[in-house]
Amino acid sequence: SNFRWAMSDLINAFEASHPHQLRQVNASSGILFNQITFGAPFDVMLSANSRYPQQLEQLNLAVPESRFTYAEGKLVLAFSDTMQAIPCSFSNDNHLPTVILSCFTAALTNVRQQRSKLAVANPDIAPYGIAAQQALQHLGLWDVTRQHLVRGSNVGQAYQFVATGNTAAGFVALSQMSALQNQASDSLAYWRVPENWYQPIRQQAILLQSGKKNLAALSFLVFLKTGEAKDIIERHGYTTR
Amino acid sequence: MSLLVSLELQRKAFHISVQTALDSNGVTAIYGHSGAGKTTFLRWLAGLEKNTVGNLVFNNEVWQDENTFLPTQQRQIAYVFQDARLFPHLSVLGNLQYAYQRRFNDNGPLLEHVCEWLDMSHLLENNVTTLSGGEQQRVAIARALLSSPRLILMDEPLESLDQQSKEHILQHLEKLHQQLSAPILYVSHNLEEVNRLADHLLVLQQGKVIAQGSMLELSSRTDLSLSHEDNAASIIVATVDRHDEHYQLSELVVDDDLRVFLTAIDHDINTAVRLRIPARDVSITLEQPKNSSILNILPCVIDEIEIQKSGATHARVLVRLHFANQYLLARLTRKSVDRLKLHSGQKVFAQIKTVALLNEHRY
Amino acid sequence: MSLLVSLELQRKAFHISVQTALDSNGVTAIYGHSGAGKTTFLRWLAGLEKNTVGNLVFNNEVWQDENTFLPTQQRQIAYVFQDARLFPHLSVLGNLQYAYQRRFNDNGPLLEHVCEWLDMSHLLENNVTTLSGGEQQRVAIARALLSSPRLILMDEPLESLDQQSKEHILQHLEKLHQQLSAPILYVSHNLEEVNRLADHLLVLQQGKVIAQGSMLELSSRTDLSLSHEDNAASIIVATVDRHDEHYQLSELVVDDDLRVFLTAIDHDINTAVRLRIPARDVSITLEQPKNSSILNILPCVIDEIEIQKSGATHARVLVRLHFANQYLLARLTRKSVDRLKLHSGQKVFAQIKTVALLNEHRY
Amino acid sequence: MSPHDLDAILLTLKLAAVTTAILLLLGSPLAWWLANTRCRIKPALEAVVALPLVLPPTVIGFYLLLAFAPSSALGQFWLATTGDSLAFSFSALVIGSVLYSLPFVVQPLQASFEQLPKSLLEAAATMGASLKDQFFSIIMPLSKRSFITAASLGFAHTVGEFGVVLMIGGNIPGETQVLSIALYDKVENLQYTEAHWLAGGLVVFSLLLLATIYRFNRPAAIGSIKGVSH
Amino acid sequence: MSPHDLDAILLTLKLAAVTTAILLLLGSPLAWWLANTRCRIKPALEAVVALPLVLPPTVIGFYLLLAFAPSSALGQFWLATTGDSLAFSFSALVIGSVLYSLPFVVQPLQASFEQLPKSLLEAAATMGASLKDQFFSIIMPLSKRSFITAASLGFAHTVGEFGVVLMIGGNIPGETQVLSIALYDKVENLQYTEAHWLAGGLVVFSLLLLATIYRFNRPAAIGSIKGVSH
Ligand SMILES: Nc1ncnc2c1ncn2[C@@H]1O[C@H](COP(=O)(O)OP(=O)(O)OP(=O)(O)O)[C@@H](O)[C@H]1O
Ligand SMILES: Nc1ncnc2c1ncn2[C@@H]1O[C@H](COP(=O)(O)OP(=O)(O)OP(=O)(O)O)[C@@H](O)[C@H]1O
Ligand code: MOO
Ligand SMILES: [Mg+2]
Ligand SMILES: [Mg+2]
Repeated sequence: SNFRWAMSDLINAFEASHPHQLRQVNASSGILFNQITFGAPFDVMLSANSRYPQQLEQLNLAVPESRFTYAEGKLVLAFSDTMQAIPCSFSNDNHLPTVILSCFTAALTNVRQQRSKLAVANPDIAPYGIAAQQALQHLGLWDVTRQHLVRGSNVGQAYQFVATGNTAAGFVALSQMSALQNQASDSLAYWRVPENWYQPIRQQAILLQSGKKNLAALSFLVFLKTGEAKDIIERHGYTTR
Repeated sequence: MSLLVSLELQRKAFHISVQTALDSNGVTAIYGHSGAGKTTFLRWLAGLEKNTVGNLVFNNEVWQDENTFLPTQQRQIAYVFQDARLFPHLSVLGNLQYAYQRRFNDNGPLLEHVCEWLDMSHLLENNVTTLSGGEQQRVAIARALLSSPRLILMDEPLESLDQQSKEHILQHLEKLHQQLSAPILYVSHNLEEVNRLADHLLVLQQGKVIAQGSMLELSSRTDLSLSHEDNAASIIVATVDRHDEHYQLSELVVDDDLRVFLTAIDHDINTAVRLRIPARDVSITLEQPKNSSILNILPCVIDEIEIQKSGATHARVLVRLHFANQYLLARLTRKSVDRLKLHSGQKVFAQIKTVALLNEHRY
Repeated sequence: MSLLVSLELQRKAFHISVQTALDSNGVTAIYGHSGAGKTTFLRWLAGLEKNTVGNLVFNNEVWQDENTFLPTQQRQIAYVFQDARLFPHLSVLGNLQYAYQRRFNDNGPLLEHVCEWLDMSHLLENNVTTLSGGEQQRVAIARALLSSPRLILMDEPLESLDQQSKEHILQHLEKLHQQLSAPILYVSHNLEEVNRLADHLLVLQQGKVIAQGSMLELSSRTDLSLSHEDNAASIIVATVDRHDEHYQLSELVVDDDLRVFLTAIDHDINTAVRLRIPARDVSITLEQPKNSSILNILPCVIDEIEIQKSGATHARVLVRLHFANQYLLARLTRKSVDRLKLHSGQKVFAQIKTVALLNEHRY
Repeated sequence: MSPHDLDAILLTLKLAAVTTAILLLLGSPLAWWLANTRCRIKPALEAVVALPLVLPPTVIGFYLLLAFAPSSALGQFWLATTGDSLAFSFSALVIGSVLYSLPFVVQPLQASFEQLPKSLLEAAATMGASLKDQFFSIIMPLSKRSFITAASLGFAHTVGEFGVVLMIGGNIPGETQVLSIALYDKVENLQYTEAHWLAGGLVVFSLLLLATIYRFNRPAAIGSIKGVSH
Repeated sequence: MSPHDLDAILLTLKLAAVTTAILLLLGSPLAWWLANTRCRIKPALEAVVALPLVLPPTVIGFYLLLAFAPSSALGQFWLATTGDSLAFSFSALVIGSVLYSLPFVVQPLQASFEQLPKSLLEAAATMGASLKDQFFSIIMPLSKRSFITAASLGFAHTVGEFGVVLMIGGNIPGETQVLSIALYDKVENLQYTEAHWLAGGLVVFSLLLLATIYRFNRPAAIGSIKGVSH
């Protein structure tokens, strides 16, 4: 469900150039997966990871070979207004990895000292949660932050916790930050997490069995791979490869 | 009607066992002390008591036996409960209409008539929850009568009414009863009411029938506790002979030659009526009294003198008098019995205060 | 007690307006036809009627005025409701204990005693929902008495009881009443009960007080509807003179020289008692009867002859007799009045059947 | 408010109305039977009725998902009878909501029925009222307050339903996207302003509706009887 | 079953018990007042009480999240008093559950109180029973069935709560990870077997518990009075 904003723009662009109408159904990837296994009338699934599409393939619910990575998600650490002081600042382009590392460490320590919490998506189920865990492990802070973690059922919830000020900081998706900027509401301060701290979040799309003969579904998947689509996706804070 | 009854019912320590056949079309009173089982018996007749062993056959229609149990709503009866049980969500009129709309046939009285004679026309729009006790009771009676039942069960329906309303309702009940021709089973512990209204009597004591028969017969028996009640009375049959317009009296003949007077009744000449003569209103003189305000003085023969045993009533004696074929009960002090040296077979005069005579409905 | 009452209360078409002062320590009967406002009045006294304008002062304690409204639970009263209102989740014993545990003082009777004289010891374990009508009523009375109240309000408490239980309870109520020394306001439309029990009387008609005063005084007035009731009676005061063990009779003296007999009472010699003499039990002779079973024959003077107007009772006439300082009412047929040529001032003999005399509690 | 939101609102109202109607039809006789039976299996049945209360909606939703799947018996039966697949259809939502809200209708009704004076039913029976007649002429009006409670609990619980619908609905706009899901979606979408408006509108509407219901729903006055007696 | 699952079960039971206790304490007087008042604001207040019924739990959860934030009045007050932040604490869950389940306790009680024969309370008052005394000696035992209904609806609704807890809980094992969330996680995580076991256990446990409650809860017999009268 981190892809919803990009998806809206993609559908608009798609419908402008194609004679098809699409319906977008948002939910966390896990829910969507479950629903598909129990016969949901969906044609295409855009998951936030590669695990669910793979399983769908194995279960013979999806068209083999139709699976591909449409975007790679980026993790950020967002701060709420209640974060009392962000101890340092940097820009991803011009600072040394060690500086970045110490900034993150200082910020997360600060969260602990404020007796506040750190929001993440549930690492057990949500791709961004797994990434957050990997980042924390990379920092060597996983064990100490564990009892300060608040786990949203998906990355959307993690974002809510931060945005409402209930946690001082949280690991969320870059796409959410750009969505918020589009809405021109108060934006949160955030740092991008260096990409080598976590496994790439490969978001994969797959054609489902029921979409096999749906021309709209097929052409949308084709559309997703076009440059036009990739531009849109990248604008929303993903990379495409 | 014929009602064949065989009932065994156990409720904790209380047991009812009744085997009887009631075969009158009139009013059968069920009399008994508090806790004798009157209500329970009536409820069973209505089909409201579960877990009973018994047979109940009404006019050849089986209401209950080993295999059958006709539910209450199919018995086509009416029941005036000891508590009024008005429907609180309906107005007085609503309560009446409830019964009227579901009436079992069209022989019954009209809604307006019932309202009129139960004096409740001014209450029709009222909320039943604001009615006085007596008003509630009247509405309950009206409601029961409006369903034109085949059998009417009434459980102390007149208790919370004043004498005047009671009188009024009893009169109409008698009339209505003839019109509906539905037999009435009437529970009461008011002996006067019972005497007045009932043709037949069933006396219950601790769940057993201890006496049963026609009112006439039972009321002159001195061996029943009935005759020892404060309100004990004898009942005699007389024929209307003459109406005295001027004094508003009627003159009746008992056994061809004896005459009694009572407050004008509107029965035709030559109809037979029942007269109720409370034992305590009868006094005895040895000579024919003269210049007495008592109009009714009957020559009688003393039949039986029953010295009562119980302490409190030891001062009094019940004397059964006998004239022609009928019996009179008189309650006298023992002192008078001794003073007048009363004994069986003696010829005496019974003085009965005219005003103490009550007229009775058809016999 | 003194109870100062001023009440205005409007319920739809019904209006109560009562201004009165009740200042007796005895039993005050509230008498009136169905719908007269008796229950409403009693409820207001108990603090159960809201939206009323009035003042109520009990023994100098303000229960209600413009600024005050003492809630029911602080008035320390007992109320026997027209319906029993037993608590269905408690056994009979539970209901009694409910009141007993909350009693207002320790002057009241013990639980065992009350159970005994209300004949309910065998019912204590029972579920109140299975009690018979009369049993429920007895439990309700017991419950009210057990709270040792300062004022007892009773709304037709004896209606569903048979004569015998009624008698029994009345006797104990009289005794208890003396012990508790709580005044009783007693609603009833049974004139006999009222006569028997009450020292004072308040007659309500359509929400207004139409008569009020001592029982003695009111009962001999022929201008009140009271004396035209079927059960009308006069009340006379007499002094116990002698007890006749043998015949179980007591001999009393009225106004120094007249003697009356009645069933043995256990009052001491020389105590004054009240005697109730139902008008319909009094007959008149011009000569002193001889050899009559009637023991009580009093020489009197005719005071007033009241020809009644209403149709149904046109046959009867109410005659007020006068002997020394006291009055007797007699109901005779108009025919007898004419036949005997009765007129005011005439000397006659009043015959009263001994057994019709009722003894009264302390006067 | 977008047309999607309007769709969601209408769909929700329709779902709640249909569900409530079905619940009242099924629930009243069930509650009546439960209130009166002395049958042995009564406690067991009561427990089964109460089950949806205790189970997290997601659990119920998950098992419903299993049951509705085209491969399941029910799913196949439905497909054979109606020609449509049950899963992710409006009918599926109705079935789910009925199951989920059943105790909210049955329990208040049963409690009310058990408090109902049986004596009045006896009286009605003596006047010839059949059981059905008694139900409509006595029980219903005397339990009016509880019927309204039951209906509004059932309705409201369906409107507010989230977990079950999340699982079995599929969030398909105009078909299974109900208000609660749409709102959740807005929040997840970070459209807080829209969410506030939608939620605020819902609050105001509900308050007005409820206040009106309660305003006109004075209870039947069993309690305030002066003297039921004589 | 993992130790986490056990934690979740215990936490859920604790939450439900605490919530039910608070609800009964708050809800009984409120219901009594609502059943008896003739105050003008009654319908409005009834509507407010009923509001949690109509609002999707996620909406309630979202607004609670706003209210609990350290920047909000409530959040600051809590932080100042307890030194801890309110959000994601057990207390927050209790507050949320109490609000969310309030109508489930208040409505059945109110319905029952309104059906209660006032005449019995009048009788109790004449025997000197104060209002409080009347409540415990008459109202409570006569409304036993409805208290049990209210308590079990409240308890169960809390056990089954999902949306609100999802929003305000933060899924902290041992503190805010309740059963419904744990189950949801399992399903999302495709741990179906574990989910089946947990859900199955929950079903069996609930059935047994409920059946036992209902077994021992025969209603007070107001209704079956033979003749309340005379
Ligand atoms: N279910 C029951 N369990 C225990 N005792 C019962 C039950 N039903 C009735 N009784 C008892 O049976 C007896 C008869 O009750 P019933 O109501 O028939 O008396 P009744 O003759 O109508 O008296 P009343 O004139 O006082 O109304 C009473 O003592 C009552 O307590
Ligand atoms: N709230 C009310 N609304 C309308 N009428 C009322 C209300 N309360 C009482 N009444 C009327 O007031 C009158 C007096 O009622 P109340 O109960 O005081 O009579 P009562 O003297 O006790 O009669 P009974 O002997 O029949 O019990 C009745 O006609 C009754 O219908
Ligand atoms: O697939 Mo999501 O967007 O983290 O739940
Ligand atoms: Mg009875
Ligand atoms: Mg009254």
